[in-house]
This record gives sequence, C-alpha cells and structure tokens, in this order.
Amino acid sequence: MNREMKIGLLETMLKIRKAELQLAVMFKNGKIPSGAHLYEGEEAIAAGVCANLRTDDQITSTHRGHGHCIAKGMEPRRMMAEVCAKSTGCCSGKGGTMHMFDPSIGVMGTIGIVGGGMPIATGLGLAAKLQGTDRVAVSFFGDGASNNGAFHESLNMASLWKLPVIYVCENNQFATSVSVKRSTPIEDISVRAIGYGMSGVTVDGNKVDETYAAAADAVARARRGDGPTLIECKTYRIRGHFEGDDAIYRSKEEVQAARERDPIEYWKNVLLGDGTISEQDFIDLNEKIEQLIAQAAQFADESSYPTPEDALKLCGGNPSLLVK
Amino acid sequence: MNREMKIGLLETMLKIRKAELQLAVMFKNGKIPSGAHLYEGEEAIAAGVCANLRTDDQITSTHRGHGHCIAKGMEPRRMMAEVCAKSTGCCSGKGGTMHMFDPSIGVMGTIGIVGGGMPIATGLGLAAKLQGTDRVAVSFFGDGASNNGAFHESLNMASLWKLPVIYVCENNQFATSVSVKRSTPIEDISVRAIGYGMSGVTVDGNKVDETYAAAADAVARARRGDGPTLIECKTYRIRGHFEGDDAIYRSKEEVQAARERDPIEYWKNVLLGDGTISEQDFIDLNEKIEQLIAQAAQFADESSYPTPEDALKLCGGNPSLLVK
Amino acid sequence: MADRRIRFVEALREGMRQEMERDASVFVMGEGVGPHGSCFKQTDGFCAQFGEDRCRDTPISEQAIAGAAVGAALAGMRPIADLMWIDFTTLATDQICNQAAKLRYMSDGQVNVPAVFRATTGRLKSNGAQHSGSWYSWYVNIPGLKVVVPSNPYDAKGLIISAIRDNGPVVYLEHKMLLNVKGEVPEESYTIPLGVAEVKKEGSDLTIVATGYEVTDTMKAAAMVEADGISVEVIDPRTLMPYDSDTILESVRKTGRLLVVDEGFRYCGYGSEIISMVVENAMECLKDRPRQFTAMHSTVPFSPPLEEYIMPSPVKIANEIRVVMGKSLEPEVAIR
Amino acid sequence: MADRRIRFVEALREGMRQEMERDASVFVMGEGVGPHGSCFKQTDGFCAQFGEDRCRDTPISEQAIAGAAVGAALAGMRPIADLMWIDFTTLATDQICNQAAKLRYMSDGQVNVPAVFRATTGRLKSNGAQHSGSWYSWYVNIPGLKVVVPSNPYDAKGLIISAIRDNGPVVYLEHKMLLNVKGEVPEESYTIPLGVAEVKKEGSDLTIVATGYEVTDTMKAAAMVEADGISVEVIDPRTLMPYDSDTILESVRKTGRLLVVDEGFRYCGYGSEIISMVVENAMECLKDRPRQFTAMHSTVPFSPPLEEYIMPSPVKIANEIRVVMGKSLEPEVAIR
Ligand SMILES: Cc1ncc(C[n+]2csc(CCOP(=O)(O)OP(=O)(O)O)c2C)c(N)n1
Ligand SMILES: Cc1ncc(C[n+]2csc(CCOP(=O)(O)OP(=O)(O)O)c2C)c(N)n1
Ligand SMILES: [Mg+2]
Ligand SMILES: [Mg+2]
Repeated sequence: MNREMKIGLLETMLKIRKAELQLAVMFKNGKIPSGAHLYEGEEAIAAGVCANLRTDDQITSTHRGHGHCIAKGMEPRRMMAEVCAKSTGCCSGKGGTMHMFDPSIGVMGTIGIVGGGMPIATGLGLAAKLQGTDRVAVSFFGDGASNNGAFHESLNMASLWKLPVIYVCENNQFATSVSVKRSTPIEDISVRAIGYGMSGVTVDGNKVDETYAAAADAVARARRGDGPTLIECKTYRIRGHFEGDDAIYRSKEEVQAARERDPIEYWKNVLLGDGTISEQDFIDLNEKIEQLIAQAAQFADESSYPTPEDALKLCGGNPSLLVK
Repeated sequence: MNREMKIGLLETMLKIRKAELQLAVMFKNGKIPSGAHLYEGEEAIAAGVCANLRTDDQITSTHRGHGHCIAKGMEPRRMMAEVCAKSTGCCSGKGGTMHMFDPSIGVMGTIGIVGGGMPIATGLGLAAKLQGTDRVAVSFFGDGASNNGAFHESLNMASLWKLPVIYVCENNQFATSVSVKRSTPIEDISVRAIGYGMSGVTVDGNKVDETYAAAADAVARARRGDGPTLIECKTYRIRGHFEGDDAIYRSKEEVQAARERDPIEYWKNVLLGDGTISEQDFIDLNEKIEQLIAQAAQFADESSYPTPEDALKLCGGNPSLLVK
Repeated sequence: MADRRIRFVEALREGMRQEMERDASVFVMGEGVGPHGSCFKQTDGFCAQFGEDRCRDTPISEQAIAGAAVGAALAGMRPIADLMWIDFTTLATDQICNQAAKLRYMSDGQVNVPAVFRATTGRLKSNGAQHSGSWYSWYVNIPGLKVVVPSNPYDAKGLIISAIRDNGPVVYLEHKMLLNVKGEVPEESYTIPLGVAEVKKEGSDLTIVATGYEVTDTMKAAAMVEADGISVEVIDPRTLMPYDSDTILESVRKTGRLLVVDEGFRYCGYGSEIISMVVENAMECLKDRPRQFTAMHSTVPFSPPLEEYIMPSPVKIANEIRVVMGKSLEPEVAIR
Repeated sequence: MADRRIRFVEALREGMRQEMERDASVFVMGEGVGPHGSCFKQTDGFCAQFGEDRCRDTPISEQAIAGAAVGAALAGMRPIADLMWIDFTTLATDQICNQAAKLRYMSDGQVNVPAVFRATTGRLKSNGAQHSGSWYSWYVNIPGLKVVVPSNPYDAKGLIISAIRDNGPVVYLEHKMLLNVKGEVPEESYTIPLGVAEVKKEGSDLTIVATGYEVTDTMKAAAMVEADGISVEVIDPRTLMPYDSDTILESVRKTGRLLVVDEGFRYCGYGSEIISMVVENAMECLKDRPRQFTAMHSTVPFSPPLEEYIMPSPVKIANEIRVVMGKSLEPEVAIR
C-alpha cells in the first residue's frame, strides 16, 4: 500500500464515521422520518474492501448500508439526503435509508431483506463472467444473514460456477437483540466456506489493513477466474440495532471494551507510527471531512421533499384502471 | 446385530425392492395416474436407518418416499393403494405417490417440495425436546435438496438447539437430469456439518450394515440430547428420475456398474457368508415377500377409487359462499 | 375491571400469555422474541415467566422458523411462529402455503397443523419498500389457511386466543400503527370466533368494509361525512378468511351501496374479493357501482409525502364516500 | 409456411431461441435446463447451439436462481430463470416480489430488471397437492410485475419474445396441459404486446373471460351450448397484469353478462379481480349477477375422480353457462 492509499483508507473511514454520527444527531432532531441502522465501529470493513474495487465493480449491501455506499464512492450528501427522504437523495427519496442505489459507481442496491442481497450479488458476478469482463461483485451481509437460506444457495452457486463474487460477512456479534452465540453454533462463520469448496478466511474487521489484504486476495482470485471467497470480518456493533434501540441486552462493559478497539484510532496510530502522517495531517484531514459532512447535512436538510405525485412516476398498474 | 435384526434388514429391503418393481409394472399398465419416483437400489438407506427407530420416532421424506414408508412400518398395500389413487391408500387417495402419511407409525409426511421436509423434521425434533421425550426425528432428502436453503436453515437450527434430528442425505448422484457434480462443488456433502458445528459422516449407502451403524450412532446421540447428525449415504439412482424418464443423460456403463453394487445382493451375501441364512432361507424369504407384494398389488388394483364428493371433506373455503 | 384500557400489543401479549399458562403445548419462537421480548415487546416478560424453551430466539431463518412450527404442530405442540414483518413471510411461503396449509388435507385428516404464523403488517412512518407490505391477499387465496387481522386491542386478544386454539394454521397479522393504540380489554380470557365480522358502526346510506388500520381511518372518515348527512355503516371482517360474507351482504342489502377500504393492493386484492362476492350474491341490491379505495398500485416509497400520497387517509376516504354518494363531482385522488 | 403447425413447447422454444440468436444478453438458467433440455424439453438443443454458459443447469436453489436472475439483469443481461413448477416459486417470492418487482422503483428508475421468471402452471394428471397450483393471483397483486399466461402456441411464442424484450420483470407461465397442443405458428420472429387481450370467439349473449388451459375448456363449452342457442363471447386476457380491461368492458357492454372461468382459487383470485373491475366500471350494463367458475377451494387432491371433481371441465362450464343464461335451474356442481 502506498501512502495515498493508506490515507485514503483513513479518509473513507472518517467520512463514514462522521456521516453516521451526524445522522444520529439528525435522527434525534427528527430529520429522519424512519429509523436508521448505523455503522459506527465497522468502518474498516467497507473501507478496506472497497479500496480494492474499481468503479465498475459492483456491490450489494444491507439495511446497514450507508457506509458501503460511501466507501464505494457515493457523495455523502446524496446518501444523507436520501436518508432524510429528500428529492436530492440518491434515489430521490423513493428508496430511503435501507434502499440506496447508484449504478454509475456500482452501488447496485442496499437491500432491506436480510440476506436478500446475496443472490443478487451472485447474479452480478454471473453477468460479469458471461460478459467476459474481469469485473467483480461484492456482497456485504451480517452474521445474522449467514443463517439464511440465501447465504447457502448463493455461496454454493458461486463456487460451483467459479463466479467473481466476494462475500463479506460483517460479524458484528448481533442480529437485532440476538447475540451471534444464540444463533450460530460455530466460532468462525468463515468455516462454512468448506461446505462449498471455496476459500474462506476470518480477519479482524477492526483492522483496515487486514480487511484490505483479505479483500485484495479475494478480488485477485475473482478477477483471475478462480472463484468466490468468503471473508468474515469480526467486529462489534457499537450502537443499538437501530437508532432508538437502547440495546440493554448486553453489558455496558462489553460495549466499552469494543469501543476501545476503535478501527479509526487503530489505523490513525498505525499511520502516525510508520510516519505516513503527522498529528497535524490528521487534524487537517479530520477538519476537512467534518466540513464535508456538515455541508452534506446542510444540503440534506435544506433540500426539498419530492412532490407527492412523483410517487406514481414509475409505478405499474393497469393503465385503463389507473385513471378513473 | 442379532440374527433377527440381520434378517429384518434383508426383509425390509426386499419388500421395498419388490414393491417398487411391482409399481413399475403397474405404471406401465396404466394403473398409476401420475408419474412415480422409484427407489430401486437405494433400499439399504431406508432399511438401515429405520431399523434404529421406534414406532414413536418420526420421519419426513421426499417425492421418492415409498421405501421410507415401508421401512418405517407401513403395510405395502396401503402404500401401493395410495400410489394407485385408491380409497384404501394411506391417505385415501388424497395424497398420492408424493404425499404419504401415517402418524400412528411416525410417517409424518413424504413431501413433494424438494427440501421441504427438512424444516418440518426440525420441528418434530423440537417438539420431542420440548415434550421431554427421547423420541427422535429423521429427515430423508437427496443430494439435490442439500443445495436448498431449507437444508442450511434446518441444520443450523437443529445444531444450535441440539435437537434430536438425523438428517439423512441420500446422495444418489442425480437430481433429475443433473449430476451431483454439476450442482455441488464438493466431494462429500457431509462436510457441510462442519459449518453447523455438528457431527457429519459419509457412508456407503449400498451397505446396510454401514447405514445401520451410522444411524445407530446418530440416534444414540440424539436420544442422549447431544444433538443432530448429518449422514450422507452414497448410492446411485438406478432408474430414471421418474418412471418414463429415459435418463439418457448418463451412460449405460455407469448404470450397469451401479447395478453391480446392488445393496440386496451385498447383504444377502454377507448373511450367507456368516451363516445367518442358508440359500433355502433366502428363497423362502424371497417367496414370502413376493407373495406379500403380489397381494398388495392386487389389493391396490381391486380397491375402489374414492367418491368424487370426498374431495371436499376437509377443504376450507367460506361456508356461506361454498354452498350457493 | 370492565373499563381497563390497555394497548393493542399488551392485549395481544396477554392473550398469548394466558394461553401459555393454560396449555403447556403453546410456545413462541422467532427472531428476537426471547429475553428481549420482541421488536414491539409482544413477548415482553415471557422468558422470565415461561423460560427460554417456550419463548425462543431463532436465527434469521424464516423458512426454518415456519417449517419448525409446522413440524412441532404435527407432533402435538401449538407453536406461535413470529415472522416479524409480513414482508419476510415471502421467505416462508413454501412452509406456510405448501406445507402448513396442505398437510391435513393431503393426509386425509390424519394430521393437524395448529400453528399460528404471526407478523406485523402494513405501513409505519417510512418503513420503505420492503417493510410496508400488506400481502394478506396471498394467504386468503390458499385453501387450508385462516387469516386474521385485528383492528383493536379487544379483538387482538380474543382473536389470538382463538387462533392458538384453532386446529389449523392461522396467519395472524398485527398492524404496526395499531400496536400502541389503547382500548378496553377484559383481564379474563375470552375468544372471538374466527369468521365473524363486527359491525363497527351502523348506518343506512353506505356499507364500508375495512380491515386492520383502515378501520380506524374509516371510522374517522365516517364521522367527517356525518356533517354532509351521510350515514355510513362500517364493517370489520376481523377474519379475512374465512370471512363473514353474511354480515356484509346483510349490510349491503340494507344500504344499497358498497365501498371497500384496504391498505393492500387492488389487483387480486381483498377489495376485489369483497366486491366480487357482493355482486355475485346480491348485485340487484346495489343502487350504484361498488367501489374500492386501496393503496395505489405502487411499490411503497420511503419519503413521507410520497408514502402519504399512495396510502388511504381519513380525508381521502371521506372524499371517496362523497363521490360514492354523489355529493362530490370528482374524486380527490383520481389515480389509484 | 403460414400453416406450419407446431406444439406449444416448440413455439415457446423457438421464441426463446430467436431471442438468444438476436441478443447475446439473453440466457436461460434453471434445474435441468442444460444438456437435458428441461423437463418438458423447453430448452432442447440450446446447449448444443449456445453452449452451457447461456443455458445453464442450476442447483435446486430457487431463491438463488431467481436472485441471480435479478442480479444478472441489473448488470445488463436478460436472464430467463426457469423455476420448473410455479409451486416452487414459493421459495423465490422474496426475490421475485421484494427484489425484482421493486428495485426499479426504489432506485427511482436508475436500474431495470429485465428478467423473465418462467414456470409451468396448473394441473396435469394427478400431479398432486404440491405440483398443481396456479398461484398467479399472487404475482398479479404485486406492483412492478407483469404476468403472462399464454393459451396456445401462437401466443406462447409472441408473448415470450415480448416478455424477454420487456424492461421489467415478467412472470411467464406455461400450462402443463397445453405444452403438447399444436397450433399455427409463423417461423419468423413476432411479438404480441403485453397487456392486450384476444377475443377468441365473438358472441352476443354472454362474455366469458378465461385464461391458460381454461380457454380450451371454455371454447369447448361455448361450442356445446350453441345447440341451446346461446352465443358466447370468449376473451383470453393473455397478459394477466397489466390486463386489458377495455376489451373485457367492451364485450360486457355488448353481452350484458359475465362469467369468469379460472383454474386458480376464488378468494382474492383472478375471477374476483375481473368481476370487481367490471362492476366497478360498468355494473349498469350487466343484465344479471356476474359469476365465476373456478377450481373449488380445496387443496388439489391426487386421485383422478377427486381432482376432476374440484376442477372446471367443458361439461361443467357448459352447465354453468346454462345457469347464467337461465336455461338450467340448478348448477350441476353446487359447491364451489
Ligand atoms: C429476511 C429478514 N428477516 C428479518 C429481518 C429483520 N431484521 C432487520 S436487520 C436484522 C438483523 C440482521 O443482523 P445481521 O445480518 O447480523 O446484520 P447487522 O444488523 O448486525 O448489521 C433483522 C432480523 C429482515 N429485514 N429481513
Ligand atoms: C423446491 C423444488 N424444486 C424443484 C423440484 C422438482 N424436483 C423434483 S425431484 C427433483 C430432484 C431432487 O433431487 P434429489 O434431492 O437429489 O432427490 P432424488 O430425486 O435424487 O431422490 C427436482 C428438481 C421440487 N419438487 N421442489
Ligand atoms: Mg450482525
Ligand atoms: Mg439425488
């Protein structure tokens, strides 16, 4: 990794973190009509994985997808405006916090049905192969999703057909209130790769160098035509399942311990330690991104809502019945 | 295994074999209204597994379920009458070849949706546990079914909750015309057990002593409360997928080679070799069962069809609309 | 005690708890129903009272949750499978519709499947495209299933108890906008028979059939149009399948006019069903064309103005009533 | 060439083949579609002509098959996902109804999902409870989906080509009892626009709307009642969603009578939809109550006398026509 890339990872993580914390504030202030599932503490996964991707590579994501969108190149303001249900959002307010798209940069959908993005990513990989490109697809999903049939069918199919798909399991220890220990009778979800004859690896999802390296391997494998990889990234869901979830089903100590393993602190220290950046560099970067996010928040806040009639722009129905 | 049990296994396999071959003839003669998926060559699995079961143990089975019903204790004539759509069948003609039930002996359903029986068996095991019994549940399914989401979700849940369920994968190398090599990128399906933290084993499904022993282990484990087991039984689907399928998607040589590994021949020779039975014993047994099946066929043939109005006996609908 | 007012979710919980106390074969399973007591607290306190065996968290495995309920029911239990949002039942439709619904029939009555499949239904402030569906017309269509959609706390309790005691599979749906609504609910156990509608309000000019949250909207609309001198009769089927066609027909024979208000989609939806049933049986009683007012035929959008636009509301329903009664020339919302 | 008669399955295959020849982005996947050429030979010869990449066998993974079709479609391909029997689509309803149907809308038109979900539908000699369903009313209900049910070889070809070229997801259903029926089919490529019904037979006394195999049964029944002096107009919607309400309404305005014949179930079914649409728009044109004749509301039984009992047939439809026309006092089958 060269200097630029190292700083790029830090920048991406900071962008995600600050956007999420800003959204948490906006949620409290009633600026978000729905709940929102925030990604605080898991930034090293989206950042490390997406740093390996080209613009034409494609991803699917989940209900907790803001970070993946930013890491894949979405402007924070388009993400934030969408979360705030505004016409300037990446889906003009039709999608919302759980449903973001920008095919021009390969964001092929954050999907609100748990596991639902995995078969779709499998199809993105299939298309890449059929089209004779070396494009790859990445599917982000949670520990909870790994127990859904969609996981099984997708990984089996991708391995069978040697599709260029990287399945990134964000094991943040929880699926809503349910600890992974209460849903999954194995230690490492990555061992499931064995059942599909594919590569599987578990990394520390709070260390962006580890997620980056694992994804680099997997992307190279996929581009070579050697098939899919399952990457399990161990991390911790710092916040409640959604904003407003008090998350009393776990101890404060546990959360505190996880907070101390902050992925941004970790990477900042690595970069300070190896001389990539100075303290001042960090302060500058931090400020730059704070500004970016503040502007994005303002943009989201000041943007207008879509006009009601827009609701029907793309809807189906029987033309002769629709207009009475 | 004592002498009686050894002969019992032979007897069960012969019953299944002769019933299936008889049904093949009846199909040709137009006695069966639908197609039928026959079990020829796979008898050692049903026989070996069910020999470990008590009457109150419960099974779910598949579209290829005649053999499981017989092995679990169903009278061949009730099975055959059902296949022939007669009122004397085990479901009075409502179920048919793919849908057989007899809860009094633990046949909780042969299910026509591939994989559909696995979550149900999981629930049977859950009930056994909640009811504080040491009853076990067995789910028979194919290599093809092992790629369905139902497999994944069921095994994970059963292992998580340590349910008394035995998942018996009958790997007969095909799912309709699709060779297991074209659907499943691993050699042994039993390795998937690793992904659920449960026991898994592969045995020769044409050797009834092997299937018996593996099931004995698994049933003991389940009764002890130590959770589920995945048993993969390697076998070969001798006939077409259903009667009428010419199965030209594989070579005659391949089928011939499989025929030479006949499970009944194997077990007969073991029993002759170790002095359990004499040639005359075998001839007698064979004749006895031939008679039984001939009578069953006659019973099925001579039984009457259900009366049309019976169709509505158990159906729902809105009472006030049903009768106009 | 007669005027005890509790929330819908409390009534539902009380119904389940009383059945679990009465019958050891009743148990609950689903994602997050365990110690945390469910998303909307439907099973709050159950683990403490009944233990985790009878109120168990599950993996995110909708097919296995529904299927395990089927299996447990076959073996003599009375499972309540919580599938969270009805939108997620799309992952369990094989088990609900091909298995639960059919096993009794296929076996010629040798087995029963006394399972309840619970889920929340309908919209709730920008839940978005994949968390706002109604879907119940699917389950109404399938022989062997019963479908229950309570519209108030009293019904929530009486109907969940009936659903649990029913020997066949029941899909029981909780509208998210009703969960915190309060109503009078007796403390003692009681049942409301499945298949019996309630006349929520008598009236002489127009029959409105509405279900779930739309009962609330419709009652408000009915009050609004009273000023116009329109007397509306409001019927809540409560059980969507089998549904109480007699009560609906009787009402239509009296009023001569029919409007169905439904949050589901129109095509092959519940509105079409009710209208069709009425005209097949009593068209000559209608003074005018029947109408239905449903969610517009659109994926549910996220942004509030869009979502509001496609969904029924008291004002829109009131306007629709005026249209039906010839008191307004144009529907406010011309597009359905 | 104009009078070339080929079977339904050949017409369908020819339509797919011509599109695969024309457009490299079209491909087929499903269980057994590969070298063996599908259960009913729908893709016979495709592997030889196009290679296994474009005609690929899949594992028994309905959710992944449908989902991979969605993903491939998002990335610019035009997948045809073969789900074998419509009964198995219950395992793929999340991908078909929550994903394929919604992604275009959710993304505000940034993505398209030009996928075809093919499956066989309906009964076929004792296929039993889990292999005889119709289910299409489910898909009709979902905004964003189109639903096509051809009733003859000519339509099979023209409609599959339109379905493949359509930029949205299309559910295309092949009735098992039609697959080997022959009809005139031009060799050259042609399309039949989605959403346009066909008047199969003109008549003056009664409009019958029938789809799929019931078009055949209904045409036979219409011929039978000619002797009674009853002139039946038969309409095949061909596309069930969006459906051609104009053609149906025009016919009903002429005949003044409506009967819907459908193999699906009645409650929230296609029959209820058509009846509702007609009375909502033109009740005053009806001389008498509309009726529907559907499969009885029963899980489909295996045994032939039972299966025949619950299903429509030409004789039963003819009798129903006489009932509607007041030429018979009692329906032959009183119970629906
Ligand atoms: C199929 C389905 N089931 C249940 C839900 C409700 N739900 C939303 S997020 C979630 C937990 C997901 O856990 P995980 O996959 O670990 O992702 P995380 O939230 O931890 O990022 C659940 C159960 C859903 N959206 N879809
Ligand atoms: C969910 C589902 N998909 C497809 C089918 C059609 N089908 C019936 S049997 C079968 C093959 C099953 O293969 P396997 O599980 O190996 O069992 P086998 O027939 O070899 O005993 C298929 C695809 C079905 N019945 N259900
Ligand atoms: Mg998680
Ligand atoms: Mg097999």
